[in-house]
Amino acid sequence: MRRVYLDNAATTPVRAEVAELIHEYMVKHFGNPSSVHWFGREARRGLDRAREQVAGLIGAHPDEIVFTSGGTEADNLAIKGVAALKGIQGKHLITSAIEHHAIIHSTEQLERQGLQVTYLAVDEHGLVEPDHLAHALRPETILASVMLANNEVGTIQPIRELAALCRAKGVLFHTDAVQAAGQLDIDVKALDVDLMSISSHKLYGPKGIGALYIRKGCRVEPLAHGGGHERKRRAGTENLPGIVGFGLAAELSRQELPERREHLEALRDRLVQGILGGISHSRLNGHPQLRLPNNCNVSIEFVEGESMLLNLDLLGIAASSGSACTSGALEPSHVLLAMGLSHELAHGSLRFSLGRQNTAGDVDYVISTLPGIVARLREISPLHAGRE
Amino acid sequence: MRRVYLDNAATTPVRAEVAELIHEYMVKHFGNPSSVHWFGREARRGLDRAREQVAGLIGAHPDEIVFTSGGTEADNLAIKGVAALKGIQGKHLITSAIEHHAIIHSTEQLERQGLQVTYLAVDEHGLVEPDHLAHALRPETILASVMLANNEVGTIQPIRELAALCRAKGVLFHTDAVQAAGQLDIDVKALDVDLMSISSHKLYGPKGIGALYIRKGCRVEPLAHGGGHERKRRAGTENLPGIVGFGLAAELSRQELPERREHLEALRDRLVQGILGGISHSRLNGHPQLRLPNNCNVSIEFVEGESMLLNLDLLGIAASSGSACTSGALEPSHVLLAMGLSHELAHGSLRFSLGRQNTAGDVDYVISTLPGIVARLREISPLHAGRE
Amino acid sequence: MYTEKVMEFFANPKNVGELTDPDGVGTVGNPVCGDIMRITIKVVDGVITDVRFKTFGCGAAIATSSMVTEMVKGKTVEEAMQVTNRNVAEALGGLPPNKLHCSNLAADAVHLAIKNYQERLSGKDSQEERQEVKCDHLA
Amino acid sequence: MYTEKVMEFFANPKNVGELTDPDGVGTVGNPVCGDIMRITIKVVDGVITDVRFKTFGCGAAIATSSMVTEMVKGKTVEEAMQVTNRNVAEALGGLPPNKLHCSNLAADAVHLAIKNYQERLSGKDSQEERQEVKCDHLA
Ligand SMILES: Cc1ncc(COP(=O)(O)O)c(C=O)c1O
Ligand SMILES: Cc1ncc(COP(=O)(O)O)c(C=O)c1O
Repeated sequence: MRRVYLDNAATTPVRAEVAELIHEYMVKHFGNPSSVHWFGREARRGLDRAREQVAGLIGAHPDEIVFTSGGTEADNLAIKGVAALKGIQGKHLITSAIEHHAIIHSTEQLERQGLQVTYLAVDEHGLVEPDHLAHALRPETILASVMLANNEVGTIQPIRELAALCRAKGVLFHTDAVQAAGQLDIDVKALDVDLMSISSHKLYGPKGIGALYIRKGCRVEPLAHGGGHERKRRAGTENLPGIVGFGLAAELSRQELPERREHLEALRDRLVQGILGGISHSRLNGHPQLRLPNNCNVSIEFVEGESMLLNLDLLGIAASSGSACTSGALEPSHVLLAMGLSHELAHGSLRFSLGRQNTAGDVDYVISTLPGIVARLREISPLHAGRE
Repeated sequence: MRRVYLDNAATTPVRAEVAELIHEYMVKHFGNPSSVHWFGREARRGLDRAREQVAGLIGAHPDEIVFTSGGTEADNLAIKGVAALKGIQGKHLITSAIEHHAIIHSTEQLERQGLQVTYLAVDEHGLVEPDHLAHALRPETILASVMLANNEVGTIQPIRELAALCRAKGVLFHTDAVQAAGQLDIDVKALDVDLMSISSHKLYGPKGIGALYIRKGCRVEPLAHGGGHERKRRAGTENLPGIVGFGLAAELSRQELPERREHLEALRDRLVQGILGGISHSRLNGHPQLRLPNNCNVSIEFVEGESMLLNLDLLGIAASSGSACTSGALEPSHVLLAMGLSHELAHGSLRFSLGRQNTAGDVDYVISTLPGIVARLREISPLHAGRE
Repeated sequence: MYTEKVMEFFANPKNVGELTDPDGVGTVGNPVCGDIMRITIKVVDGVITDVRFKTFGCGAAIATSSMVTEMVKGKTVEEAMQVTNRNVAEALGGLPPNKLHCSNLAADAVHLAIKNYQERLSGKDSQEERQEVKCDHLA
Repeated sequence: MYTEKVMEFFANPKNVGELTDPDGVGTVGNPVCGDIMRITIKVVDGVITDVRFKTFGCGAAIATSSMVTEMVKGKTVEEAMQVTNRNVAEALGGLPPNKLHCSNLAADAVHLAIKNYQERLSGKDSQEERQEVKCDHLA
């Protein structure tokens, strides 16, 4: 069967050259970078190179990169690591209503411990209004965290503005750039953020590895204690195959960024137009312009997302409805609800997220397939009767 | 150059069939197990199988296995996860003086927050005396954690006895089995422990993945919050290539355990005898019988460990002095000091840790090489003068 | 995630639609929950001779709707009242745990349709039986 | 970890040993720290004509000892007093940060040997200069 993978926001395939390098670091350069011998030194060299490569993707200094087990751990380390140092009782944190669960569930955990948290509302396109942030800042605010680009609807936030507001008040600023890294040109110095999370498996690197950028001078309390790895900011034997794979994937992403972006945007626009043009009562979710190059999120009225996904899957098309983490359960996406969608529209959302491996043929396959699926499901939908 | 890797306690090479499987899960079955589509379901199947395989290695039920990013995170999750639920202020925890830094630095962190910690002394062989544990137990004790086998000297603790003492008092018991798993026949039910840490890269699986066994009914507060992965006990997109690799490595370890053990013990004994017989003023560290099949730790008087390591390395032999994490710095091993060794002897320690890939030829190479190295270093040592 | 049977009933749903002149109508669920099932039945001499469903919902919701129509068709209303959501799930070879609650209400919808039929029989002016479902996970 | 130069001086150390009838002796370090360096010198007309080291310690300790003997041999004692631990590390192409403290004391040992030589010259009954080093990381 033809298989078209359009769920690259959930995870991406590891590219061939990266997989090869990882293989080499599993069977040949398998040493522990802490060891003094040849195997250890080979590993250390790989670690150092990867740190430069990852730093290079976001304009950081290698010393500012702490490798973690993924985007979730990076987010947890940023949020909890700052709170552990700056204090929780009587303190205040600002984030947005559309963050990934790695942020929201971390702040909720801190709320249970006494931290006050403001969840900034977003407009119908998913944008955070800088004025709202400005008003939310308090003397006791220790950190603000707003994602660079949303994983569900792809909306890109005005991070530079938001970060500047915080800088002016001496408040630390973190951004979750897990979806943006590898798609947008990111420069931590230009954005002037203090902390940034990224994840390897969203940019054609392996799963189980990510990084937190920690600006020089900014400190976080580690989550994991043990050996003195990562300059005492994250203990545990380094996941070296993962790290070198992440490094190479980051390096290649940096090199290919302009063409990748162009490629994805062209496919995305073709897909959006094809779906909205081919299916009545469908709408685009997220911002029409300020959106990730690879994100196409639509709501299709009168039908439910999972039933569309399953039908797409039967025809070999992999997509998602809401974020991957929740698509196994029927909770409506908190992101879509925060943007003001009705429960029905939120339940009827589909996310197609493109990848570098996708072609116009893939997109056309979806465009030609989806209308029939929707028609069949609408036929059995009690909500649809007489609405067309 | 001939390269003989004898630092398998630091990390092991990934075996070929495991590396192949990991490759497959990076480029082909690369889906996110949370996704409903084919790619996600393939990933989910891999995840489920791996969980069974890892559970099988230690006699657990698959639901009792939580995948982590390694042994360090498993240790942290056990210690801090229990403390976060049971309380810190006014509470008490027992561990030993020879635990891995992942334990000791976690308990030290909790001490800073108000937890009281007892570090049980060990005898000259590195053994914890059950009576000492019995006396240390208090009404406010929430957890005891004693490692199954030590990473530096290989001493195997009487875990069943220690755990039984805790069970009788209703105190949770954790054991760090990172070094033991894959070498010793471990059964969590027979040992009757509540929590157990294991790590993939010590048993010919990939780095960056480990597991915490959590006995059914026992709860820990997660360290990482986010999606509902691992039954809400550890958030983050699953490191699926790592997990399936760990699974296969665990399965193969289980199958090969008896022969592996025999192979390693034979090599170990040959190595110990060869070194002690060939070098005057040398001694075995750790317990003469109750020791890991692969561990040979010796102290060689009048010479310092790193200088031996470097000379061995020049001849292609990879070993360690103290644990890998600290061998880059000249801190004497806390384990050897706790066993009563002088600083000089601690500084003069060498650890050779054997692996399944080693041969008698490897061992003989060390036996024939080391005496010359020691002789040369003793010649330049001011401590040696006139001592022979 | 889903059994083959579920996918079979989902991909080729039986008895889709709405009877034009039904003897009973039952609806369960609500769009907040993400699942709505509407069952219409034809009853002749106490036997369900025809049954149709319309469902807005996930795979499980559609498959259970489809399955329940097959299960109750040809049964007496008394027999049909004995068919539980659980029976339906079992007939499908099981459902994922997170689908057992909201998405497995098809038998309830049938029961409501039968209740509606019985109320009509007893002369009540009953247009349709409706039952909103509480979604615990949204609490 | 170590530069090639360090490994060269470590693997083929120069001037190993102890002069039988030295004009000055200096020892630094202690076994707790893991590094002990002992330098013996021969001085003729204010010039260090011969110098030997014995060292118990890590690679850096041995390499710096070896390097410093090469650096001061043939120098006047005044010139040799100008050679710092830092010079030695630089001559080796640098040392890992964690080796800059305890393991880079060879120049200190030379200075002690020179001090010892000068004390003997001035008639003091000085057997040897010793200096215990505090190991901060053991605090
Ligand atoms: C915006 C965002 N943040 C965080 C994460 C978590 O990263 P990871 O999957 O590496 O744990 C994801 C992806 O799942 C994401 O999309
Ligand atoms: C006994 C012991 N515990 C914990 C660890 C940490 O495990 P990992 O290297 O997977 O973080 C190690 C190995 O480094 C170990 O030997």
